[in-house]
Amino acid sequence: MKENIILSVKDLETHFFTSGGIVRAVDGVSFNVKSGETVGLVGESGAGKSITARSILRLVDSPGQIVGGEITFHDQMIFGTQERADGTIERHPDMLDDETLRTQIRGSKIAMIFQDPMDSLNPVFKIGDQVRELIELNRDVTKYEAKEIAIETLREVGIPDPENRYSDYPHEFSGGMRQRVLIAMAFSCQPDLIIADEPTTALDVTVEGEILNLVRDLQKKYNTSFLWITHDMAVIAELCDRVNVMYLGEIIEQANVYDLFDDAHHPYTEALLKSIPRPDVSIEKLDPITGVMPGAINPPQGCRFHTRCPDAHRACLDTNPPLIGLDENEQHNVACIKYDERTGYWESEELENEERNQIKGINNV
Amino acid sequence: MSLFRYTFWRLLQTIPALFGISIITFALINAMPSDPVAIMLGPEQMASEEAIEAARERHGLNQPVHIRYLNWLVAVVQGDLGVSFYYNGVSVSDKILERLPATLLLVFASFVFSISLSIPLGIISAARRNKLADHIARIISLIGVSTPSFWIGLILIIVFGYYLRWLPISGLPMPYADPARVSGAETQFEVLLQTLRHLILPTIALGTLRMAAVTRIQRSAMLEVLNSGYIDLVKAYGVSGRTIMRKHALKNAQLPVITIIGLQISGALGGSVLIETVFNINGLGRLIITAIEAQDYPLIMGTTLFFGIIFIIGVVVTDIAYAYVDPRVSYGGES
Amino acid sequence: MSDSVGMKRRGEVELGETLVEVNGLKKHFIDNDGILTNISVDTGDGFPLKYQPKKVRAVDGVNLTIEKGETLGLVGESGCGKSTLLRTILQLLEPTEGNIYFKGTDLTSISKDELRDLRKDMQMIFQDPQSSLSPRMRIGRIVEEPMEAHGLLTKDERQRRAKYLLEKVGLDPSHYNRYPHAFSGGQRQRVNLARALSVNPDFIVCDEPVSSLDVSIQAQVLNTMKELQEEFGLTYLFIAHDLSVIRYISDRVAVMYLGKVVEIGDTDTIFDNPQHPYTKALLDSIPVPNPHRRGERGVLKGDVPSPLNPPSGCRFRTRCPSLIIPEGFDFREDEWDYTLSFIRAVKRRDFTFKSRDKVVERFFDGTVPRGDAGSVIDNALIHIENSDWQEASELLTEAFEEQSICARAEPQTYTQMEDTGVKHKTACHLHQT
Amino acid sequence: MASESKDTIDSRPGELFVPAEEEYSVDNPDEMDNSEDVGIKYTILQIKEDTTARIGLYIVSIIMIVAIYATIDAQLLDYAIAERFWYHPEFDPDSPEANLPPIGITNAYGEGTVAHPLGTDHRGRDILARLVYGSRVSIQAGVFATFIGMAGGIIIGSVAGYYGGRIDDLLMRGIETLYAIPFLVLIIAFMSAVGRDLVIAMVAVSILTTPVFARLIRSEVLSVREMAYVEAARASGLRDYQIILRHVIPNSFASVVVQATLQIGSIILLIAGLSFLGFGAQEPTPDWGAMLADSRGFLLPNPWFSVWPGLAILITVVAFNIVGDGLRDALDPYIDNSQKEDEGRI
Repeated sequence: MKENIILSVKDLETHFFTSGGIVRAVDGVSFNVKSGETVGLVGESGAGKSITARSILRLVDSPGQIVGGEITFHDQMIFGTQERADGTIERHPDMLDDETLRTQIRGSKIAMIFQDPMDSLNPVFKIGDQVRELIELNRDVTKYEAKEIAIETLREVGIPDPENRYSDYPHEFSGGMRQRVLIAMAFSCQPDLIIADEPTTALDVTVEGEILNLVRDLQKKYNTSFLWITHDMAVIAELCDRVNVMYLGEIIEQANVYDLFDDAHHPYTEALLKSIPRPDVSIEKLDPITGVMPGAINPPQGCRFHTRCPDAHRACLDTNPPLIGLDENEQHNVACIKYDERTGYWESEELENEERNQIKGINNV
Repeated sequence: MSLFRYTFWRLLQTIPALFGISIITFALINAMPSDPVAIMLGPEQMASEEAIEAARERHGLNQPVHIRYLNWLVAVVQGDLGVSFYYNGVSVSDKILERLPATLLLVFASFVFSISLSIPLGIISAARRNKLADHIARIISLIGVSTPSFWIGLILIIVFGYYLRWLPISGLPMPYADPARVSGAETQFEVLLQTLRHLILPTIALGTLRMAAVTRIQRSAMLEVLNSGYIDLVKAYGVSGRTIMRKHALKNAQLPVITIIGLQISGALGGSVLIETVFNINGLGRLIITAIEAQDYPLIMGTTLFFGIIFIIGVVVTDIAYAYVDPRVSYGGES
Repeated sequence: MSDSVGMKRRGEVELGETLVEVNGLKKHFIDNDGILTNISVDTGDGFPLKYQPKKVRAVDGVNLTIEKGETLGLVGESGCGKSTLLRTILQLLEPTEGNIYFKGTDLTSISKDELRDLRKDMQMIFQDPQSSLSPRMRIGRIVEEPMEAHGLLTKDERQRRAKYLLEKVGLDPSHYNRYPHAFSGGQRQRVNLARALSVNPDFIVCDEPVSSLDVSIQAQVLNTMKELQEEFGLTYLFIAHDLSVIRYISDRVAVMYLGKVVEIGDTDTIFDNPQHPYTKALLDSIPVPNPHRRGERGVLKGDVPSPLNPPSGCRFRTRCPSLIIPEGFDFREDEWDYTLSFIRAVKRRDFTFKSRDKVVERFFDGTVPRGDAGSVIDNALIHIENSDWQEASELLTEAFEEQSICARAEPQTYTQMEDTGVKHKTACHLHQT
Repeated sequence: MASESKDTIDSRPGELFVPAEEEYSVDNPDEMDNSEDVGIKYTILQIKEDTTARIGLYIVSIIMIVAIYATIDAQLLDYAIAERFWYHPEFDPDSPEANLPPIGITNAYGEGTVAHPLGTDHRGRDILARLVYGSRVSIQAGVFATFIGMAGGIIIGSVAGYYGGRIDDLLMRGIETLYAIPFLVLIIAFMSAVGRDLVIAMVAVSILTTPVFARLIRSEVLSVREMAYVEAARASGLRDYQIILRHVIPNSFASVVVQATLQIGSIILLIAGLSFLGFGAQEPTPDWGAMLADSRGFLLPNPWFSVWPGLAILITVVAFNIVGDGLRDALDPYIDNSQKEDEGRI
């Protein structure tokens, strides 16, 4: 894989200013995507996966706002800040203004596949016209050429009889077919990066199988890099090259897919892998992670997973561990003080169960 | 099913409704305590027994109720709405056709006024949510929904009629009326001008309530559409804000508006009764009031039926418009 | 101990005996989106307007038994009739045909009151934690509702039992007075469990109870359900579209396709050595959380046919990769497989026709089969050449697919006895020969 | 009898295990922690925060107090207070000494003086007093008709919505035909059949408000009926009427309350229209609509005469509409308010 990184995200922070308090949905997330690579972003609901994805295209509307960090795509800065003299932060001068972001990045360089096929297509417009409009907008082709490309791409994603189906309406398509249209929209704009926000979650398991195969073939064919967001470890195993595991707004482990499954280091990743039922092997007893993911308004003190972590020690309460590299070329990073002698983790004693809850007073049961 | 078949079925469906209207009105009329003949003949002629009997006979009032209803029904099917008691001798259909255009013009003008104002107002207030334009639009629509239409009429008369003397405040000459009988107009064109000048104040009075109601619905429909998935998608693909508003959001946001307009027609007809009284326009509204006061059975039946027909045509038109805009309805065929 | 409840009149079922028996169950819905759409102008003789309502055959002849104490998993793509079957068994929907024996009593032939009384022993848990608890009722009252409905225990006893059950399912009894919106998805599913347990039922029907939960919460609820099953001797009929959940929770699994049960048997046999082509294809197409087995997955192409007019004979024949070769054609080795994939590609217009040889090259490895099979394929190719795909597809389907035994006759259920003593039934012609 | 504390498989089926008294205490209802109560208290709390709704609430309560005072004085004390302090509404001005109330004098069409801050009408009666007493008619009609309409609507709507099928079609067809005839015309026809009087007008309006509520409740019940908790109730053996009472009505009540507040507003407008046409309150009962009708003759000499009653109607209806909107957001923020708009009947 060529070494050039096309998307880099550093310390991204997106918060929601709600009446109940500031929800720190994404709280310091850093990762990158290389050309032609599929990077996975996995975590349970409430971990902040989708918000991270939407922040990349600055699709976060109020009460949400990107408050910190830096997002660069090739050499263009999608989001960046700099400090004023008096310490307050302001927009970085070469951060793209809305108009340039809209015309140069959205759709033409970075495309997005959404989760809910039922709600992502405009019910009152023909399918073909919706695909053609995006092609016309993001590639300088004539209206006629755009229609040709639209029909070809619809065929390529496996929609039978695209010439006629071109003028059908979304309600005449099944869930699986609509998802194919969304995929056709993404690929037909020939972007460098496609962000897929749980595209197969709402689909039947057989249709999901077909869609995953389709995406893998098209990805190989066009060498488009992918940022794949999902909560399903099986999809990660199926498609991704490198994986970021998210928990409560932070990335707690980064690794290539084989290391993640065979040699997971962070207790949360291990527990997650142990708690999923598998179709290929009979499991006697699942070993679930106790408790519930806490709210993001006042996250637990120190390491955010300590309230549910089987190997939590007292030292875990002191620091919120950064991602540290387990090997030199930083292929496998983990945010857990177990792997960092300086933190005195091994000296401090086990954390009792009740103690964890009192500390944060979380009433999860 | 093609558009034609859908319209045919929709009209077919309205027959029971028309039937229902006539039964309800007929029942109400016959519950009236006072005797129409007494009003018709007036006190002096009441003396002779035969005069009463003859009048009853002539108008077939002595048969039992259901027979009278059937006769009326048979006559209506052949297009004869019977003869009015109060305007003795004049056939009901002529009377109605004489008064109908004024009401139709008024109701139509009030819809044009209300829609042409409310749709842009609703869209702007949705687009600039919680900004100044939104608050102003919401205040206007709140007041509009809460003001009695006839009171607006009175206020308009005071301001534009008496003080500023810009606009005429009573009567509504028809555009096809002959110039001689229309004050201040020689040529037919000037008659048309007079019609328009007379139309302004009543249209505003009748249209305000509808304009306010449609603005509120247009705004909430637009807000709902703006945070749906497909708007998110086109935004992510770099479609400009203006195109999103003008093309993607607008068409979907019209659906609830079309339904409400259909339902408001009967409200508008009801309102025209009040506005015609305030601006003393000789429309169907005032005709029905005089008919009811005079217990003029055939005239009441005729006018109520016409009200029903106007309403049903309105609802069918809005249904077709809805089916035209929303492909999912596709004229009742398999979707 | 209260004695307000009389002894149960029906014979008691011991562990392992049949608790529920379903035979010949059918449920058809009249597709009535308005009378007008079902009226069609009949140009034939007689009365011009014909009224033939379209019938959706959601459940079309299902036979199965559920033993006391076991968990029967029910799996299939959406639209295969799983939840209709479930609701018909519980008599929440009127069955069109067939009967259901619960503890020996035929539910379809007893009075409304008797059925209501039997509901004490049959409870249900739902998929959506959001809409399965009434938002304006405290969870204590929700758990007590079934007891109240059947007039069991006094008010105080009900409250104490409700609290006991809340703790049993892993909730804090002091939350008795809270409203559902104060709980997370997982906690709400536990309230659902407590409600089902309140009348100490024998049989609980679960409609995808964990599908909308997060992975870690899902595991917690599944474990709780397993513990409660052992403790209270419960029998579950468990529906899910996630096959890994089915594998974990079920003792036996039934696979449904378009209103019929195509295969039923012991969980490990079904998963490790499925007999029916649909089950094989289903299991083969699911992603597996193991990167090393990446890419091994097969694909089950095509959409589920509409239940309005299901295919004749075996319903899976339109998508079945191992359709039986129709008589009268002699195909050499994999010529039939080539023809089958060609038929399906034509039906789906899956390729652009550039030239005859290119198509032959791609589908038939260069040479069209000999004999009349070959001639049928040639005509089809001619139709496709002048882009008359519809004609080509009909020709191929009539010539090949419709002749196969799979299309002409309904498959019988073929029973094997497994070493575990569990009957393994498959409804497929492959097993008849 | 199950020996240990568990319902073991062998415990006789049908026996429900109840834990001993000390293990689980029974909370007495009063000290329940209803901090997150979803009932009335919670909604009032919500409205308090929404400033516009709070203003609406204050105006509505002021008008309600005025209306109650007017009702007591007019119907119970037969204007005793009015006579001592204000004037007698039935008083005929032609009598020479138009004994104007001690608080001041003015001419027949007088401008506002302390005595008559808002001036007098063509019969020398004080406009402010008639506005106060006129509120009785509007509020009584609005509230009375809304509650009857709501009651009728709940019955018809929930039966049609819950059972569906033929009953549903029948009821809805009937309501559709009622909608075809303009509301006002129907009432006028009804009034002329039965007689022109305020009470009859109120009865007519409330009968004809029933379809508005029936349609709303039917659509609410249809959506609640699809909810899983209704199916759960059926599965746990509740009878239909129990389900309707316990689950269907409480959960569909939120938007009914909102519609009721908005409906009071539109009924006040309707009654004003009726009186304006002479079908509502008859002379000399003070009524806003009737006052507007009288004012028509004097638009030039005394325009203010027609301004005040109109303003009174406007403020009252605006207040009710604001409270209605506030209730809508407070009761169920998820109510999709695009269909809950009333149809602006007049």
